[in-house]
Amino acid sequence: MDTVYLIIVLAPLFGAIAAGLFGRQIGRVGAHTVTIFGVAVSFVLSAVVFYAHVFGGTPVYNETVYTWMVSDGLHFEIGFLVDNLTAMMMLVVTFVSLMVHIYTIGYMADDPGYQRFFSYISLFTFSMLMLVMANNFLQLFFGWEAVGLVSYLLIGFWYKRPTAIYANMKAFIVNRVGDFGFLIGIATLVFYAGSLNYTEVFAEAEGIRDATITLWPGGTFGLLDVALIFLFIGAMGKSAQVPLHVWLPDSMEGPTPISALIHAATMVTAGIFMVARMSPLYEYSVVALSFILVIGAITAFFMGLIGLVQNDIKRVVAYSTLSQLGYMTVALGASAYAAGLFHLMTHAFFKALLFLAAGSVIIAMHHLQDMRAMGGLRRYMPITYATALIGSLALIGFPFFSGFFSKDAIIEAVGYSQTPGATFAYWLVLLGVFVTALYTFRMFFLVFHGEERFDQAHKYMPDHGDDHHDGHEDEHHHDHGPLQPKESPWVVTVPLILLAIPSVVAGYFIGPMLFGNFFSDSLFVLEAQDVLARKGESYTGVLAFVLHGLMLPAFWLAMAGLATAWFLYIKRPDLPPLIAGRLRVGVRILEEKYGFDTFNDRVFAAGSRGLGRWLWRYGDAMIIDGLLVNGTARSIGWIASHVRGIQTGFLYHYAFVMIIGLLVLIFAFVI
Amino acid sequence: MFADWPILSLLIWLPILGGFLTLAAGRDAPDIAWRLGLAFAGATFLASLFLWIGFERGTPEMQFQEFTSWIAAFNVNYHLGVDGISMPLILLTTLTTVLVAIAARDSVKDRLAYYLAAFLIMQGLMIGMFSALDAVLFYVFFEAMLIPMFIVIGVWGGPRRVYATIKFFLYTFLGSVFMLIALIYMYLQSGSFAILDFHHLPLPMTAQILIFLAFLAAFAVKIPMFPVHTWLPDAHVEAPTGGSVILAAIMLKIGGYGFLRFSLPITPDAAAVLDVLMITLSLIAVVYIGLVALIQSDMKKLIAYSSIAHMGFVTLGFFIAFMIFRNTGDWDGASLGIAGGMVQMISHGFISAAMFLAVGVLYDRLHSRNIADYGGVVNTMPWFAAFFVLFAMANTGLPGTSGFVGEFMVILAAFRADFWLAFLAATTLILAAGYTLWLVKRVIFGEIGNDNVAGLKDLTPREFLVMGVLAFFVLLLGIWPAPLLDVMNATIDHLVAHIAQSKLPAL
Amino acid sequence: MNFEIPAFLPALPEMFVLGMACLILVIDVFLPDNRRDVTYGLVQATLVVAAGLTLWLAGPETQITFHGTFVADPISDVLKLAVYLVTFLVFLYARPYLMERDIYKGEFYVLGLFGVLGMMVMISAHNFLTLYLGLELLALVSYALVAFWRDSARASEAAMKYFVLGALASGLLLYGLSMIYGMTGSLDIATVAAALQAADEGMNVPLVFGLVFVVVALAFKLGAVPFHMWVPDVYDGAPTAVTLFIATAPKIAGFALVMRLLVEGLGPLHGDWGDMLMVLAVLSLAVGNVIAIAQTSLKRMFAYSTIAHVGFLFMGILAGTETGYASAMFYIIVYALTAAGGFGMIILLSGRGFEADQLDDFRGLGQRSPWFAFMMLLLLFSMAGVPPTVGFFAKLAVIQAAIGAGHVWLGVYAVIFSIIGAFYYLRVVKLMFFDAPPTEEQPALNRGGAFATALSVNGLAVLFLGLFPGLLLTLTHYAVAG
Amino acid sequence: MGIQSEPMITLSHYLVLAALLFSISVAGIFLNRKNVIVLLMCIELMLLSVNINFVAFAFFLQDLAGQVFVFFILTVAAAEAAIGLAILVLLFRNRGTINVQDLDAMKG
Amino acid sequence: MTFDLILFYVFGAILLGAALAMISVRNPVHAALFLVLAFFAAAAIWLLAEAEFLAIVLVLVYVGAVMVLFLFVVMMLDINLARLREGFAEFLPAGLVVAAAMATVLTLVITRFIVMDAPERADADYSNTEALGAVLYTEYVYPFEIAAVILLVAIIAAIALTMRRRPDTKYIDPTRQIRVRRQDRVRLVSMPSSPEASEKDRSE
Repeated sequence: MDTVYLIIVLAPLFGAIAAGLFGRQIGRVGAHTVTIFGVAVSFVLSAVVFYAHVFGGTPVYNETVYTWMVSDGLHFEIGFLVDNLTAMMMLVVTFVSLMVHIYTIGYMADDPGYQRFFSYISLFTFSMLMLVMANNFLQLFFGWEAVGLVSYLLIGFWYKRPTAIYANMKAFIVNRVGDFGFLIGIATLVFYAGSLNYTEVFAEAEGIRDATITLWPGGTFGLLDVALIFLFIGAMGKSAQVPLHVWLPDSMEGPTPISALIHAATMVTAGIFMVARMSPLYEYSVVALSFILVIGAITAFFMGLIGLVQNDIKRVVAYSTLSQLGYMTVALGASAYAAGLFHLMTHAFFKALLFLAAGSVIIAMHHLQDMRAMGGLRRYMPITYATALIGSLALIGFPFFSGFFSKDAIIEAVGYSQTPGATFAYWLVLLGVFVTALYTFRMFFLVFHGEERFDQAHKYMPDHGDDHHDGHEDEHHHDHGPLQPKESPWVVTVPLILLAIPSVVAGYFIGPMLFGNFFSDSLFVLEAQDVLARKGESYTGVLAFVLHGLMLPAFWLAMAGLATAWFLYIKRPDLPPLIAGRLRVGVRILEEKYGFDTFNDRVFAAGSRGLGRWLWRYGDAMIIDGLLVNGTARSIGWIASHVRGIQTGFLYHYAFVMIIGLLVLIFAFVI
Repeated sequence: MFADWPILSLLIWLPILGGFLTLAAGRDAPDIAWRLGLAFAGATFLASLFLWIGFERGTPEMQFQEFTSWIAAFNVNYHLGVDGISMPLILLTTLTTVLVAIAARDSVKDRLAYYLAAFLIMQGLMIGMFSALDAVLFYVFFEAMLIPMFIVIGVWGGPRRVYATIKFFLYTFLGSVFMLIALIYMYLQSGSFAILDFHHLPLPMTAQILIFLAFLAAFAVKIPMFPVHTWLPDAHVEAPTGGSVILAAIMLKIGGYGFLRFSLPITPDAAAVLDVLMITLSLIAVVYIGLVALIQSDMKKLIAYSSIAHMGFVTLGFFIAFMIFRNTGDWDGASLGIAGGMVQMISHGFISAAMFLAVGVLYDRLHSRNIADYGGVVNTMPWFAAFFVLFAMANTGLPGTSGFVGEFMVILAAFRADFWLAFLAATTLILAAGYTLWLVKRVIFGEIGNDNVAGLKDLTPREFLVMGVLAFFVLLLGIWPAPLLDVMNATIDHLVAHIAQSKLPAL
Repeated sequence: MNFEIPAFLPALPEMFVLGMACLILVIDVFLPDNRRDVTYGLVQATLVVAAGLTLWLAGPETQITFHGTFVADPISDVLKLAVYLVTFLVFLYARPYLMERDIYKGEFYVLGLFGVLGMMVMISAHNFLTLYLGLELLALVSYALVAFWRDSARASEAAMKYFVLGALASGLLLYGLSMIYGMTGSLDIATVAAALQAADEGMNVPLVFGLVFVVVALAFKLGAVPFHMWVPDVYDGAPTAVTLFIATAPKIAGFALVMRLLVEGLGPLHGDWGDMLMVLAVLSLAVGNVIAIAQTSLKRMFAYSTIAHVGFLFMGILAGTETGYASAMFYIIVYALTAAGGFGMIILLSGRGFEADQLDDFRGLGQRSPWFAFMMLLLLFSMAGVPPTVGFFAKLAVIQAAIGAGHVWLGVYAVIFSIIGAFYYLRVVKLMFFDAPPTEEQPALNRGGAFATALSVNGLAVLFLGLFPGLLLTLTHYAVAG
Repeated sequence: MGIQSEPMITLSHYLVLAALLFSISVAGIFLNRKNVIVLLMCIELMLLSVNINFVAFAFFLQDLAGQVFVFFILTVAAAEAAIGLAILVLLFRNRGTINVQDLDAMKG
Repeated sequence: MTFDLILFYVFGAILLGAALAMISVRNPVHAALFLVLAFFAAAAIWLLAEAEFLAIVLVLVYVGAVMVLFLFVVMMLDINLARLREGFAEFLPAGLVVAAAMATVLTLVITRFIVMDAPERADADYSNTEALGAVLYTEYVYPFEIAAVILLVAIIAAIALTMRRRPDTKYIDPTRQIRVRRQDRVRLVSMPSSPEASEKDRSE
């Protein structure tokens, strides 16, 4: 079996290397063929593995591939842990990745960095698989950072755009802040467990639940609390939780396929996956869970609010992603790991779908992303329209769509949860449902319905409109003359359709995944905290679940949001500007994204640069170099140039000095 | 099977001989000089592979020993030998010199024969220093290699080369003379200059502290530690590419090597007393220097500061051992830290060499090291950009590259000593990413910055080869560091066992 | 009166040199101006033969003859050989310099030979009287040589200063010797030492009183602070060929003086003179190294560096141990050899009407002549004490001796100042290698094959002795122990 | 030898005389700023004082070595004077002055 | 107070007085004469210490030879005495203090620590000259030879430094006349016919 796992991991890597190093030799077709083949192999084998584990009853696989190194008795290894959780993640990752690969053929059709792009996304697939299949912290961290690297490369894919290379740097550094915490968390666990291996660390969990760590005199904390909060800080970076979320909206500078793949479906969920994977540890730390719960709730609600005022189609989806990641996090905090993972899966499908649909729109609009210049697109691109509608309904949790099941489960689980902060979280996620529906359909209506506003395109064309694609200088035609949107080619629409299917049906797995024993090998929940079990007590089937859901406030809030959107953007499109005028302060806060970016720029970025400059100027240049080093040299030189004055050239002075010397010696030694 | 050959002597004297031959044969013929120099560097490298092959893993003993009386009057001997600490550093030296020799063809236009000769001689001296088991022999090599470096920076350096090179020389000289005093003192105590005898010399606390400080003066300057680091940015900025490479890749390691060979085993009790000082200075190097690196506008200066910060990890790894013992009561994690420091040194050897070579590639083309003079290099030099980004990522300690391994080990070990140590050390994740990526952003990415950049040519095959080799090792070490650790583990475990014993004389 | 004929054999080298000096003096008178090479050749041959004789007579035993006024022992053999060697180089280097200034005369070499004789007398002295006479012989020769370039106003001024101060120092020496003579009743070194051993407490004060004068005179001869003031001016003012002479071999003789007078004669007073030397060493190290930084003339810089080197020399001697004396001896021989090379380099660069004694004259030497620049580099690093040149081992040896005697702080002090010293040596290296040659025409660096060979051998010897310092170190240990 | 019944010339008499002479000559060396010749004379005076020391010691020790030393010092002093005067003449030729204050071409 | 002692004081006073006068008078001729006086006084004191031979030598050698040489040089050099009278006082206090300190220290040490009994007076038939002569050529033959060398060196040095050929003397060196060659005297110059040719010529 391990050969299969190796192939799953290495096939995309092989594709990445082939397309990356030999892209020029194998050409465009060669590049996408080899990478798609690689990912396809991975996908098929992942499906086989999934089947084998979920239905075939294959036992959990936990083996070492090779020993990375041994030092001080500590084994650093590379190995795989494959159970149902891993299998599900593998399937999701490879499936979405495959879709994105195919989609990319169309989306990047005339980009000169074609081969490079395929190389990157294949490399990403490899990294993500390494992450999810890890059986130890080392490899987890490796995958963790590797996906960050690819994300960095892909956000900055159009490296000529200043905003892109700013965004990718920002993404990397913000993620590094998370990784900083992550690494400390790992170090803490390794310190107490003496191993990097998951199972060995988990085995220690019960034993160290009462261990404490003293951070400062009087500041004694539960060891697990500290370790797990630091671990979660890593997840906050990767999964874009407040306040480390700031990179995700900016990451939309990358090409849309990777927004779908990395910044919606897979990479950003790594944090969710990680916490779920660590559930045997998190269960013992109510403090950490509570922390997670609160952070997740804040993210879920407040990031959704920002989505209301965005005009860039991708940014709306991006903020929606933030919000949905918040939901998943909330689920984790409520010990409803399965719900979080379930939402992760459904979200992967429908959010990838939405992103790719948005990408399709963007293609049609000739890389214009501002919704104020769109409208009425449903007539021009029916497939995109239909799939986008499916995605939107799934997102707002419309009954029978996948999002309905996962989101409902989360809300209810939070409702049951006894974790401190659960009530606060419950209200936020509940209100979040309304917000979600509002911004989702605001976007949907602005893009696909209403009057066509293509003539305003030039107003919203970004300055670098021509630079989206290198070598597009000859395609200046879209600058003049009205746009004529048309449906995207099949390589774009087929993935949309293929993604639309699970967006609808994935919700029906709720039974086994949430209330069955699908995750029983992977997740660990203390009896007292098992909110899903309590929810599961009343679970009798999908239909009943839906019917039950219809009576819950979440459903009605979603409907209310939908209706509001319809009213504001279809019925009375003149209203929104008026409302915005009334609520200027609120809108301003939302447009400023609560000031996180400004704060980071002014305090952290400028602050550390200022501190660095100060230290350099006064520490290095003035005190050490100026005063100590050159100062010493200068003063010796000064002394020398003055002391040489005693050598007057006059004989009698010389004789005098000699006699003085003689007398001094006599005084010193004789008398 | 190789144990009986005088392979270390060969490694020392072959390049020195080669240096003089190159000088003699190639004065007016750069081609001949280059081929000859490269041949000798290559031959030395190949010879050094025998060390790797013939090295017996799993024993802390000195291997490939050679022993001849040298100065009978002072009981000084020509005593060579390597263990798991010095052997990898020798290999790093031989490899780096080959790369420098290759790269020299493109970047050195003036007096190539002298340049190569200087590097070959320097190589021999550095290998001698790493393999010397006699303190005077060590000191001789330690000092002697200043001379070629002094000349390399002074002759082929930038506009402020004189200031930089004299600063470099005097700084290093200043540090080392104190070490000399300490060595003499120990000779007078033990009657021998054998380093291994020093390891077993009982010393009272005051003497230990003074000796430790003397060694600190020598090695802190070399490695360099805050606050005696300011020579390094100047030296790097002014040095020619090869000089920077050797300086960063090997000369800095001498300080680290010295700590392991002298400070720790000879004065463990003093080290235990002064470890807070060492750790503080290391952390200052990580944080303070990281911040300072952020705002540099000169590429080489930025990389130089980054080197200092990375070396902070080395010293941190070496000196947390005692704190671990104090705080946890056992020595678990001590060898992890020391091994981490060692790996960091080797890894930094590759990465910094690569970074400086990369800057050299740019400098050869535009004759500027100013970040502002670049921008959008990727547009004209895609291969170069790829390598540059790879090395930059390695510099930030990305897993999968060698830069990660050492940092990871040191942070893990630091955690055993104290939470806040690990915390502060781990800030390098953020700071290193900050300054390195900002460099990448400003130099590599973006629109083509100016006409000069527009006219850049991508890597020549030679440059490609050099970069490729370094990239290979950076990745190899990142993906599979086990072979390196296998070589070092026994020696480091032995070292930890050694420093765990007090050397205070019994009352 | 029982007079016995003394054994002449141990003094054969002295007699030979004296005879040859007189012979050459006569021959030279009859030589036409353009045959001066004959004189030169004869003088060098004399040195070579004298070396041969010394070697032939050398043995581990101590021979005292001429009624206790002369001694031949290993230390004298080694020092004499060093003097021959260094003087040989000096004469060789001086030749082109003298020729270009039309002072290539027999007198120079004859006087030089007499100077060598004076040094030999000092080295082999076993009586205060012989010691004094040898010293004066050397001193008078030196005064005369400094003034030898009769057309140089600077030279005569330097000679005058040298003469007056030198005479003052001689007076001090004599005053001190008279005190010691009065207290011990003898001029014979061995007898004095024995008397000192037996001396009672009451004699201590006048003895130390005399000792101060003696030490001051020695300090003057070697150029230790504060009795160094003549050194820069004389080095600077004298023709380079003469500077070369007085800066090298006489230092070896000066060391012999210290050995005979302080160690062998006044050894029991070591506690006192050791401390005095320490004071002088401390001052010399500081003043010499610091003022050298401010110099623009290479000759003056070397002068100050000499002062600093004397500080190191004293460090070895004041240790008062056999190792200390051996290391001091090693130091002084190495220094003489290195200094000879250094001044030889100045001559190499000089030309007719061009002195090349300024630092700036060395600019760009690395480009004009890489080989000689390399030689100069070796010499300078040796002076600075950077391995692998022999200068390092010289410093190592004396510092070790000082530390061995318990003066750790002195070792630290010395190395700190040696760093300051390194700075000005490096500055010369910097000028040679990092600066472009001066634009104006420079004299060709062609001084003939012998000159080039000798200078190269000189430079390489500094390296070779650094790689194999054991040879010379063993020799000095053997000499001191014997 | 018993107690001296009447004052005689003691060793101290000679030595003190010599010491005073020595001091005078030293003072002469650094007080004289005009004429080099006087410097040479001061040196002669200094040697004279040393000679008095030796003679006195020789007398009181009843040892001829001191007198022999004096003999040689006189010889050397004569030779020294010759060379000193030769240098003086040379200096005068080159500089046209023997003023001590003018001898400062080299300093620093 | 013995007669010896009175003589000692008298000559000692003359000696010191002459020495002081020597260093303070401005005319070097006077200084030289005071020095002569000092030597005479010293010779007298030496006689008191039974160094008859040396006393005579002092007078003969110093007064007879060395001092005459001094006077000779003083007069030969024709020094501007007026200039030499300038400033003396500014350095005087410090100088005097040091000199006085030195005299005090020396005297203190001597009087306090050095005491020896007076020796027996020598017999009337004791010949100081004979006694010296007996050791000079036997025990001290080696120093004696060296002293001879020193005198030789002094001669050589004095001649080498001061003897010089008058620059206006015309003299002929026959050996050089004989060895002269044709090309030393005549240089054949080919006069070019055109400027280009001359250029070419020069470059050759």
